Amino acid sequence: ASMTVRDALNSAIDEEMARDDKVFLMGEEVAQYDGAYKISKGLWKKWGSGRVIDTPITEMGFAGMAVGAGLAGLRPICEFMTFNFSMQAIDHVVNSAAKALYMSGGQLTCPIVFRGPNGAARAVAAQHSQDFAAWYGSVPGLKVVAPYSAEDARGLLKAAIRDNNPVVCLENEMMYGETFEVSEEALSKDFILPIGKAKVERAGKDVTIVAFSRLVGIALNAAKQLETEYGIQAEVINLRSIRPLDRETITESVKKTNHLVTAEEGWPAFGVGSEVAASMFETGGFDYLDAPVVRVTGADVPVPYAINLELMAIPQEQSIVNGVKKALNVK
Amino acid sequence: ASMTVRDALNSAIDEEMARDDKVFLMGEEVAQYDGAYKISKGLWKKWGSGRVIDTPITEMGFAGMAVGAGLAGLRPICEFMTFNFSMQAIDHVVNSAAKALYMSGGQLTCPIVFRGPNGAARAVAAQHSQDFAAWYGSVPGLKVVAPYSAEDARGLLKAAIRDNNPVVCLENEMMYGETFEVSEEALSKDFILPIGKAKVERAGKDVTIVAFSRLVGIALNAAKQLETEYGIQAEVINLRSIRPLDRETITESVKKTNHLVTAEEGWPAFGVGSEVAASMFETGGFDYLDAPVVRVTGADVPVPYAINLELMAIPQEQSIVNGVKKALNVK
Amino acid sequence: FASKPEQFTFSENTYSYHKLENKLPLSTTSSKEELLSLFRSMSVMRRMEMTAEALYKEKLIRGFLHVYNGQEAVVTGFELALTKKDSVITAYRDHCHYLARGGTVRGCLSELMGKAEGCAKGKGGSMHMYSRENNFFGGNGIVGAQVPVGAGLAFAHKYNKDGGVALAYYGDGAANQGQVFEAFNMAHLWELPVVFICENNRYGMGTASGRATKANEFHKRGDYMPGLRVDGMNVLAVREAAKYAVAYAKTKGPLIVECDTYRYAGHSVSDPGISYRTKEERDSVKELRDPIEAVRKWLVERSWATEAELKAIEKEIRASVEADVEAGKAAPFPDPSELATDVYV
Amino acid sequence: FASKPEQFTFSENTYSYHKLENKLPLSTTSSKEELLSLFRSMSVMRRMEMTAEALYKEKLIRGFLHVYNGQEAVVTGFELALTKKDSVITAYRDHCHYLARGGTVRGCLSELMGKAEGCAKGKGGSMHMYSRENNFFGGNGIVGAQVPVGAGLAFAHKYNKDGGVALAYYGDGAANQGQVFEAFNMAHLWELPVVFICENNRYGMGTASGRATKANEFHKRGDYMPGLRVDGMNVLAVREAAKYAVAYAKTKGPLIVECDTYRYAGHSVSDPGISYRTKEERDSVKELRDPIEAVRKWLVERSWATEAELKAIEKEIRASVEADVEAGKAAPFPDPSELATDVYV
Ligand SMILES: Cc1ncc(C[n+]2csc(CCOP(=O)(O)OP(=O)(O)O)c2C)c(N)n1
Ligand SMILES: Cc1ncc(C[n+]2csc(CCOP(=O)(O)OP(=O)(O)O)c2C)c(N)n1
Ligand SMILES: [Mg+2]
Ligand SMILES: [Mg+2]
Repeated sequence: ASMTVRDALNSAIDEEMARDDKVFLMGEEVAQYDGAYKISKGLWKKWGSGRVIDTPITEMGFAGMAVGAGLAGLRPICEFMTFNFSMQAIDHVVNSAAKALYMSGGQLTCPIVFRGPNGAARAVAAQHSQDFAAWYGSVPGLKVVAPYSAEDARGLLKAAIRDNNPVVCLENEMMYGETFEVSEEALSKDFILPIGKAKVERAGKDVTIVAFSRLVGIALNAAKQLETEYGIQAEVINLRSIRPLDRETITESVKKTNHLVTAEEGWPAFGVGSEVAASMFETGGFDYLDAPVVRVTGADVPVPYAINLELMAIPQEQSIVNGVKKALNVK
Repeated sequence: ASMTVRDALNSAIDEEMARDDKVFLMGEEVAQYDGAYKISKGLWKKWGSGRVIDTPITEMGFAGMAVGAGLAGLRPICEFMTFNFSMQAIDHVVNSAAKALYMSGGQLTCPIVFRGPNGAARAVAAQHSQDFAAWYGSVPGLKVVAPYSAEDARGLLKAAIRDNNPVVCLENEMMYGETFEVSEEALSKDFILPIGKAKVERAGKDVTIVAFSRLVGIALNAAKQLETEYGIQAEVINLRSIRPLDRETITESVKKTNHLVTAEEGWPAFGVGSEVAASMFETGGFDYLDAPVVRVTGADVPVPYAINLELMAIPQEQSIVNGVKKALNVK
Repeated sequence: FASKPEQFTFSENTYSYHKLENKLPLSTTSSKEELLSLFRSMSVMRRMEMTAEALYKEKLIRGFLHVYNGQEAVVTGFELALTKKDSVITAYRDHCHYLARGGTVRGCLSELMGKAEGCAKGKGGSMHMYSRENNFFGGNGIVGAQVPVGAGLAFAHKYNKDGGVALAYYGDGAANQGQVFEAFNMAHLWELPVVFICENNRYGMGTASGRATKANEFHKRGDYMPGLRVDGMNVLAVREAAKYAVAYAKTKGPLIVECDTYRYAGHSVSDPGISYRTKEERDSVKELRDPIEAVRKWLVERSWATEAELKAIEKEIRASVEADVEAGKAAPFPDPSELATDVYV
Repeated sequence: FASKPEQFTFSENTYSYHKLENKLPLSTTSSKEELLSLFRSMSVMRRMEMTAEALYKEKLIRGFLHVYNGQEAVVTGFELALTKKDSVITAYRDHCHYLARGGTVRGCLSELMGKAEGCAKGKGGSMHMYSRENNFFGGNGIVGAQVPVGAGLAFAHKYNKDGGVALAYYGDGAANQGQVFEAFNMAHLWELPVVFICENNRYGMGTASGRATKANEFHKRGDYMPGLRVDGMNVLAVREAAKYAVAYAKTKGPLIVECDTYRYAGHSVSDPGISYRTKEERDSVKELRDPIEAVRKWLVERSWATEAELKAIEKEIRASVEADVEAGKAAPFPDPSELATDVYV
């Protein structure tokens, strides 16, 4: 069967709501409006105002309330219309949710999912285009997932909802309308993907490309181009999980390919690529690297609006191709 | 002369207020209480309520107001009692201040300083012990400095106040009472340090230790121990600036020592050490590394209260010594 | 040679007050010249926004586009109480605030098309328009964030003792953001010269204001801080409220002015704007309360202009906006080097 | 065999109301047993906090230490209106909230000394005490953050239809945080069973409440949401207010209870607590309004207890607290393996 990422997310929420009546969804416009990006389409009609709840525009307040509900034993799904607005609520994600179990010596659990689109959509300029993977990924007590495909979206979101820890689910608005083939297995009501495991999306022997979210697709296209135009066999790893980070899968791949390129839409400094690259020094990957790791990232600027600048600010297929060529020293 | 870091910061603010009447200080308890950590001691008495302003406990609100004042041409110094509380206001630091110049096509400037103690103090547990260097360091449009010594504190804070960009100044509460020798030059009213330049605090040929803030002192002690006990000559680099990051100074040192150890109090993932390590792949440092980069960081846990756990959670002199031994493969 | 100003009378519920002693009279004066000028300004706004919607359909504008149709009397009326030394800030629905502050149609449309000549060099787009020289500070995309920033602009006026006032516009949806209350509290505590203007257009996206709060008398939201509600579709009433509020803010401190208005279009171009309200509701506001039609009626009633003359003005505006569109279309995108400029001063 | 309850009469300004119809009588009843029990509970709190201060001087407690001396009647009175199925959350000044919820002196003091047997295994310290089994959710160190979280606890009570209520305690300083208003708004909109309790002890650190807001009638801060102010030094009055508020919250929805109280000590051990207020002010509250002395007086006046009997109780408490201290001192620190546990479930 085939399915859009939007439907994958929608069905994941719907099924988990059916499975456990402690699961509920709250956020701005999630109910009567069917979600700003229609992820929750039909859910309010189906589950009613008790479990699909429109909030006022008060990120800090409703995120704090969702955390309180989670501490009390419910299983909230807290939608941020985009993760950009989660900056207003980040104190609750980190201080009220992620640290609670530890500070309480194991007493308080908070099985909550914070989800919504992350990173650059298109043409929405600097304030609406930030990628929060590295920030949330740095926080012990949080898990952070970033689905790419419809299968990812179902498996990771369902896993996140069932997880007893706070989980941040970083989606991508540009992917909501994308259609993917999904396996029978992935359509099962109990399909979950393990949080913390990356997926090798494409096998290859010459270079490892590590990406997450939308850039996985771009990396796959780049890999095709590299194969056709340069005969380069790129292995593409879909991280799926930012925290925990699956260093094993990356390292195994690097041991085979001896070359590593990371790709992300976020800013270059202190980003996901930084951590992936740095981890090579700790996993033994370093010994196998025949050339420096190459990081392909968003430009080190706030995201501009104009289309020509925007295309330069966000990695394109060609940026990844160029990154690989650089890693492999191909002119 | 000798001076505490506290007096260095206090005199820097005082002198800049004297130099430019657009400079003012606002924050919780900065005026009548002389500052929660007494950084602003005497300034309210001297400059009055018009320029040293106690705010209600409303981080988001007063940070937003400070940004507005900065956009209008004033030069606010916005104190966060600690940077932990800046999480409530981080949207203004990033979205209202850092991105304004870019989004406005160069029209809006915001010459503001956000300052206060960052990272772990002692025994204040998880919510009061977070290190924000990497988060703020990732944001284009922001500059981020982290003074270690009294000279750093004077030079960097004065530079920050004079800078026409938003600058985050990450201090350390444990250092406020520390006394340092300061040069005549550093006592001059016009002493400023260039933002973006690291300082080699100690020369050495065997290994480069990169640290910032309080850990510079710990690294210097570790270097002494390494010299006495193992005959290892460690070069210690005080980053001073997290953004821009002085890759040149680090790389030059690595070219000489062929070994790199990073030290920070923050969490390991997506931290300052990640970026420093990853940068080696881009500066040519990689080619000179005889061994993997070693990252010494805070433990990957929310900071615990109990003294024995806390000592394990935050890098100590011995952690750095061990890191260097690992890098040099010394048993 | 100017015509004699005449009297205009308002309906009884034009104003409501919260903790304010002085009341406004239910009438004011205006002249032919003034009304023609108001007619013209608001018609330019309307035409520009409709043109932007058309350009969006042509895919020449991308991303978000939030238009101001129906709300023109608010910024137009308020601007009459200001000088360019005063400061203004608003949210993402900012095209007409930019215009009112002295911006140009070309600067706006070119920005929307991402062109280098746009008012933010093409870097900001719809949500981020500015005119620093006229003290227009944008253009903030984070709902509510502009309110404390606006209070900070007022702080600067007070600090500089320059006699200026700051206006901070926000929506009925934004009114529930905690930082709005924080700004109220500090502004009131420090007696800052700021007018908080709630453009109550009844909806925050698809949420009717009453579904986001039970306290939807927004002019009372400052509690201890005074407030005034005005019919935001009546540009002369808004002008009076604005003068009153600006004078109050300059001498006594902050207050809220709630403008009772309406957004004709959906929240943004991607919202048809009908699932959460009835077409009848919208059409009846258009028919009975349209701010531009009100001015047209006044002009015609007093024989200060004929329908034909007004149509001619509209035609002229249309041509002028079209010319701006063509110029904007022809204008270049930003130079690639612009990617890395304006990150730091 | 219980003694007969008797009448206690309160002064006229014991309560003030905001948007509440039903008023509380200016008297209530209590019994010898109840008063002795209240005397005991509050004296344990006082003794425990004084002991903690002493342990701090001995350097056995580190970091921040915010004690509750003077405010004991608030949590003690409120707990009388609750069952352990109800939920409670507060800020960092939380030792006595923990006690009132059924926590132990030993659990508290051992936590303060960072011992494994502490109520948070030594991982939380002074600001982060919890008793999940009694629905005490801490212990939040971020001023104001506990208020929406507390509203979320109430959300869960409503969602589960379990008839429970949530109490969210916060200070006069915290009252200005925007998220407090956001929580008020949503709780009111959704009619959640929550009591927002403002412990107005006059200061947020060194800032007198009037320097942080002009609206320092905190029970009116919900504006459209009702509120009640009570003499927070009178434990019986607090009990009555608590019963009233809990019943109201369970049936009608949220309200604020402002407790007029006082903090005797500095903000934390590092604050001498005298630069921003006079010694006279503090001493006069101690002398005239102390919550424990009030109960002592009632007991002695009615001859329900002699001074000597009460002193004996205090002595016994002292001995018991001392025993807890000794046990806590002797107890082990957390096992080093605890560093990495409790990060994930
Ligand atoms: C903090 C934040 N949350 C959510 C959004 C998404 N959003 C953009 S506009 C809007 C509605 C705002 O409504 P209102 O304040 O009434 O202004 P109006 O659109 O009616 O002018 C929302 C929810 C945002 N931009 N920022
Ligand atoms: C968000 C945040 N800002 C600042 C602080 C520092 N701080 C801790 S307690 C406090 C004063 C709070 O006063 P109040 O709410 O009246 O409570 P009280 O201490 O009187 O019980 C401040 C400013 C903090 N912990 N969190
Ligand atoms: Mg609106
Ligand atoms: Mg207080």
